[in-house]
Amino acid sequence: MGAWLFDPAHWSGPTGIPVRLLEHLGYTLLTLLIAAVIAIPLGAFVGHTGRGGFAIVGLSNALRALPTTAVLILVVLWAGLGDFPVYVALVLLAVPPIMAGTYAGVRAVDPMAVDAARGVGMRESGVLLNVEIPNALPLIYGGFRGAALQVVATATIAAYTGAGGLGRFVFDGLALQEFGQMLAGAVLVALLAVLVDLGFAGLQRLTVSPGLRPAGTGGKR
Amino acid sequence: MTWILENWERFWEVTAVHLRLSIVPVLAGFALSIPLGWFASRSAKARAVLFPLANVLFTIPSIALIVITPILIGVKILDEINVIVPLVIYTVALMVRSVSDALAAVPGNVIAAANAMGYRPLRRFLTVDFPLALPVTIAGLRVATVSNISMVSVGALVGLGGYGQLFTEGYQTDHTEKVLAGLIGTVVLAVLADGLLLLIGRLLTPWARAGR
Amino acid sequence: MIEFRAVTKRFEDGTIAVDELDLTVEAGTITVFVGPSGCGKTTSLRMVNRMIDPTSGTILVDGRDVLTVDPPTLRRGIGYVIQQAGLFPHRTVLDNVATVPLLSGWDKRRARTRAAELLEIVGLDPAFGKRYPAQLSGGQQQRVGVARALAADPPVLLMDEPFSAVDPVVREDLQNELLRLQAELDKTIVFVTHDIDEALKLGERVAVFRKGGHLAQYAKPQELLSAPANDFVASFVGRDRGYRTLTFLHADVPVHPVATAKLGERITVADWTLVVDEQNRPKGWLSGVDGEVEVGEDDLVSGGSLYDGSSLRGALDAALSSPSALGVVVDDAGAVTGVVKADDVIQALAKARAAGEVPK
Amino acid sequence: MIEFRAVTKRFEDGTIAVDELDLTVEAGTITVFVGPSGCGKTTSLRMVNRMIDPTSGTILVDGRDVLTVDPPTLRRGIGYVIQQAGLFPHRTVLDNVATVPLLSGWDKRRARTRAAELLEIVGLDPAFGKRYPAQLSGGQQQRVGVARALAADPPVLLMDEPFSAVDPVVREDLQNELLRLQAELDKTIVFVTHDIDEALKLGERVAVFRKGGHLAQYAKPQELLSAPANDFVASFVGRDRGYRTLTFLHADVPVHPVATAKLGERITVADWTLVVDEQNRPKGWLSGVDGEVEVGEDDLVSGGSLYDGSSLRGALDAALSSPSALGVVVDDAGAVTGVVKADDVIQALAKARAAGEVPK
Amino acid sequence: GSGNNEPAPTDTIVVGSANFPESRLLAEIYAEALSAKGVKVSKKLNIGNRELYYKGVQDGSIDLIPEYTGVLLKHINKDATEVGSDEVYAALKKALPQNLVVLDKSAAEDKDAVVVTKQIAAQYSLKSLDDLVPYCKDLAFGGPPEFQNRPDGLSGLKAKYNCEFKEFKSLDVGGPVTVAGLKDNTVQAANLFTTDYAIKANEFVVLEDPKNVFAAQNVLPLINEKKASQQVRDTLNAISRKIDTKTLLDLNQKLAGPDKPEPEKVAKEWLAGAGI
Ligand SMILES: Nc1ncnc2c1ncn2[C@@H]1O[C@H](COP(=O)(O)OP(=O)(O)OP(=O)(O)O)[C@@H](O)[C@H]1O
Ligand SMILES: Nc1ncnc2c1ncn2[C@@H]1O[C@H](COP(=O)(O)OP(=O)(O)OP(=O)(O)O)[C@@H](O)[C@H]1O
Ligand SMILES: [Mg+2]
Ligand SMILES: [Mg+2]
Repeated sequence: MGAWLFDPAHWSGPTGIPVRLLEHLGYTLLTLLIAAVIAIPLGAFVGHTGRGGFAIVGLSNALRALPTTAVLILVVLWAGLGDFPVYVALVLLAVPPIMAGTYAGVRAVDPMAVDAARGVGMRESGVLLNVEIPNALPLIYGGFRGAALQVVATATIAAYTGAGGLGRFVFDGLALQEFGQMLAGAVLVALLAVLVDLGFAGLQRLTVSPGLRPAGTGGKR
Repeated sequence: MTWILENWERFWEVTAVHLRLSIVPVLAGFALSIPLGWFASRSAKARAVLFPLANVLFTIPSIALIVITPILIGVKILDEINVIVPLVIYTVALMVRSVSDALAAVPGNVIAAANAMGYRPLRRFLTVDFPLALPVTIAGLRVATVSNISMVSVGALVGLGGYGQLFTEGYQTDHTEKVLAGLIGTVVLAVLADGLLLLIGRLLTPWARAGR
Repeated sequence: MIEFRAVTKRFEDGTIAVDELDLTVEAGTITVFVGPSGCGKTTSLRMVNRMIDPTSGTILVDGRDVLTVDPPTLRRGIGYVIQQAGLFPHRTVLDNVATVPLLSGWDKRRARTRAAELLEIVGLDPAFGKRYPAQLSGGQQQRVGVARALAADPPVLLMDEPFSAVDPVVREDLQNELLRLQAELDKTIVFVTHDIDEALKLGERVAVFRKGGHLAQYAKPQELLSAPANDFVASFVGRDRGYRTLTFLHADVPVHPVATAKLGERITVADWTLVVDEQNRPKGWLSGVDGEVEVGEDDLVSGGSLYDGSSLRGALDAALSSPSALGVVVDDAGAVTGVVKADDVIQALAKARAAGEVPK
Repeated sequence: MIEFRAVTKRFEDGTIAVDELDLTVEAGTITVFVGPSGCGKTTSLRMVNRMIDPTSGTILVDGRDVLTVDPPTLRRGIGYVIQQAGLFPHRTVLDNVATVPLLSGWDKRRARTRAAELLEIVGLDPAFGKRYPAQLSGGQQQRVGVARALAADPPVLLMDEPFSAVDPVVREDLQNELLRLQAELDKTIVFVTHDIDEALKLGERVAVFRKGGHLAQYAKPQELLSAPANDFVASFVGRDRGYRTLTFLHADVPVHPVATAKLGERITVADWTLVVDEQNRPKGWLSGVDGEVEVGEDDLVSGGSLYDGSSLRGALDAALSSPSALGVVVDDAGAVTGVVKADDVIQALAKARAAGEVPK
Repeated sequence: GSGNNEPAPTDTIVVGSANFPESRLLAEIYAEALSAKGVKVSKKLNIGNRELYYKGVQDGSIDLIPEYTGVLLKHINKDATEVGSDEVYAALKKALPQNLVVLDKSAAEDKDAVVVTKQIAAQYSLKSLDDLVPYCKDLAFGGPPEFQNRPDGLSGLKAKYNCEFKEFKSLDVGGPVTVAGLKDNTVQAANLFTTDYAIKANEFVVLEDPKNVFAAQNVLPLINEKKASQQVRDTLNAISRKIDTKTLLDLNQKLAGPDKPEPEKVAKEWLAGAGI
């Protein structure tokens, strides 16, 4: 594996590691963006109104059951090759954890703070946007980072439809009996997952109010 | 749907395999994650090691894991173990955190009360901490089970995937109905398992719904 | 002014939380709602800013039916303080306080300046502005909660058990602070508590609720004590209501001279002598002894509570707690000015009664 | 009997929670630990059942050094009740109470029978046994907590702010219940609170702690009130300590006869007349009028608190709260037996002082 | 049919197949015929690709699997250069490890081929790979990942025809992804198998291979030597005698038919029809 991974030939060109890494990252980020746009409003709305929580948990569990490869194949059969089937499959994968995290986060916001928000004259949208979501951010990030891990790991299937990404190394390695390449692919995926997670951890630090950090890190008490 | 009805026996057969391949790893993974989760709930150092490790394990592509497992543990390439081991790993990776969080959330005053009454550690864990951690643990188990049911399909790669078989076959013959049948089977199985766990959870935790 | 006119609230599950409430809260006063748990205090309060809408009846704030105002707008004009402050954990103290001005469209700088002023007004160092709520003690959080409610300078303030989560010492501080603020800012305040002592201390008028949302009595504190409307109120205001009545009486009690001595002096004492320090502050009593003695620390009997001229209650307690039965009277500097006797207090009470100063 | 001998607890972070504590809790009494937040009350308590081990010093329970006993075994012999009861949410009330007997190896049936008995002892309907803790009110949960602690019939009971989460009315009930239980079962109880009133009411002896784990005073309640060891104790026991001292004095006060009249009677009153019902129970006062009148409900001035012969405090309050300045004395049936005057109470206090009944 | 985990009893033959319909069908035919002869048979079908199932044959997880002479030879010996049907067969027999044998080869061939759509064929007037040579550099090619490095893949095309494509897209092994790729013009030429019914269904054009880049691919059974009793040999050889390329095409067409019959059923019908 080491030999394959550190062979300079594999680090250049349109099929080299940097390109594959970027492709993989691209799939991941766009998927997460789309999933967030779908899942956060849905989870937040249900969390805010308190209605349909049971359905949201059930739905997200049912969605988790969808085998990503099968979805991918099905969409390929219907819509042909290209990135579209990959995104459909990955977005379906990413939605449940983000939605569940958002829902749980909004539900877990201190009811006193929500009550106070209404009490000072915020409208429902204001309550949601200015109080509930900012306070739910740690849990939203929790769901989001979980989703990111899964998407990074699963974006390998893009290779299945001839697309790029690190999955290429895994699939090609398998097909060519080059375990070195396959393992290198797997390691790169894990590495990318760690990096992406670190990235989101940094983003979380930047965007979550210091007031919400667990006691001890938020400053003197 | 008609495919399922017309090929009931075949469908039933793959369902059975799918069930076996998902139940075994869930049970084994759950059993493993209890001591690990307990450990993580007690020690920040353990958490600092276990959680990132779980994350990394979780990202290893299942195909890679299925192919490597026989090399690592020395079994035949077509053995079910090669599907089960990766799924156990994924289950543990998912569940360690749930169990740890669940145990950490047991109210401190209840634990103090138990200690004060003279519980010894093991008994306390079995009769106080663990039962109280059940609601959160089961929520995690539901996710892990459902994910497992979904992931079993990758076993099709070595001819073992339960519904995964239907996917490959349906796919190869451009037979959408077969793929759909597998998909429906997976989702129905997952929803049933999810519901069953929900039910078991409710039966095991009657107190959770007591009161207001 | 806040008027409840035949206000009833029946929840969906059939609970009648408030039943035909008629009550007028005078402008510029603190009115306290007390009563046992579940008697409808919170519900009544929350109907004022439409956090809950009444099933029937009308609530007027400064003559305007609240149901005619859109709730967010209404609420921005009414300060609301709740238990444990309900601060926004994700915002700094300053931004918490600036919430309402910002909602009302003030620009950021002006809102923050105002917020900083308010922190001072509620007795918090403006340096706290940069902290997050979790970095404050319970009592400090409460102050921030009050500051936030005051931010838009609303004429009306609703406070729902705002001090119940802090310990007794801090609680007393906060109560005093509130009284000071009210004197300064002249708000109309409705204050909910289930602590009768707090009610008696803060309320210009106190509404005692009983289970089922009925108003048992609405009166001045001294009237509640001296003339409870019924057994429920009598038992709710508790034992000691005679003694507590004295809190509201400020009649003059004759101050008698007292023999004093300094530590180390040699004196002959026949009766109780009050030993004082160089600043004439009381140190303790020396009881009658035979012959001449030197006044030493060890001979002192520690004194009772001191009377600073406030209410008859303090005077009586000073007398009752003193080993000599003479209550020590001190001035603002803590120097002895004389002593009071229990008998005199009792006579002052009788006189006040005769003069109609004690409500019947 | 529980003995603290030079017990010090220093936590890992350097905090000294308890400092050289020497204190003996007599067997069969209630001893109360009071003090401000963080003064080491809980730490002291928890060292008794080894939830915390002391840094130095010795704790003896009935003469045996607790450090020589294996903690679980020790704990099964010591009841422990904490704030908000700490009940097991996943077990029924009955099984909560049966916990310690089961741990000690009793068979299930016997443990449950015992648990059902205990529910009755703490004043709970055994029908509650099947419920879960969440289905009980706060006060009921506290009772279950006490029952659970009593289950193994331990000679020693540790209670850490057990009643602080319930409302004042229920709290008083629970306090009375505890006094009744103690009288019946004769346990050695250590009770922690930061409410001085609770301490004075429950404690045979009260230990006042101050910050840093120092024992400021350890004395009987009346002694704390009348002779606080220092300013800290004096300010901690608070205002009203003269008045409160009266709680502990049961000296005789002369009962004077009083003119009474029944409703509907025609009488001529010159002075205050007490109006009573058929059973001779007080209805209210009629003040001096000119000429003959018929006694009607409307003319009555409602009376003050009643004196049932308990302590001087009740007598004084009855007199102070009465519109006639005469405190109505009633017997067990509630019938009027006469009146008391404030002056008499004050004289009784002076007499008690002279006789040394008031600690100095 | 699908695997179960108990080790098969020694007298049972475990029939495997790769995960494409033709292989499965052939496996069903083998299994059906053997069990009709009273041989105990269990099936472990749809095992991924050769890389996986060949390991299975080696480690005894499966005993019998339908194979193709050319690819199997290349799998065992990467450097094999034989292309003719008989030479390949002979080389294969020699190359096999001790414990494995191949029985008689059938006349049926399912070869790799380069396929283009009718439109492309018309546009560039393509009939054979020779015609393609001038346009290679403008076209994208789709095939399984392993096609890139195989001598009977891109490297062969380059060596023998000097054809280098503009781009190679990794698709599946002659499956629907490749078909879809051709149809939506993601790739202009692709690697399919000659008996694939999709070729007929989509009117793709199979380009001739005059320079024999693609080796002969005769269908034949690969079997564990220990399980190859005379009875088994006779039965399987009888089948091989009856199968030719036309048979494969027909059977594949049937499998892809509108009612999508199970291979098991098709196998039974064929066996009945063939009188075995
Ligand atoms: N949303 C609701 N639905 C049904 N009943 C309610 C609701 N809110 C309050 N109640 C009931 O209305 C009654 C009055 O409640 P409220 O909160 O006004 O009491 P409170 O006097 O503030 O009590 P506390 O001192 O405990 O705060 C109670 O019986 C309560 O259970
Ligand atoms: N585990 C610990 N580690 C470090 N310091 C501690 C620990 N437990 C308690 N302390 C400190 O020891 C001191 C005494 O704590 P303790 O809990 O005994 O106080 P308390 O009198 O019970 O207060 P409260 O009335 O708030 O319950 C406090 O300063 C507290 O912060
Ligand atoms: Mg309330
Ligand atoms: Mg404590």
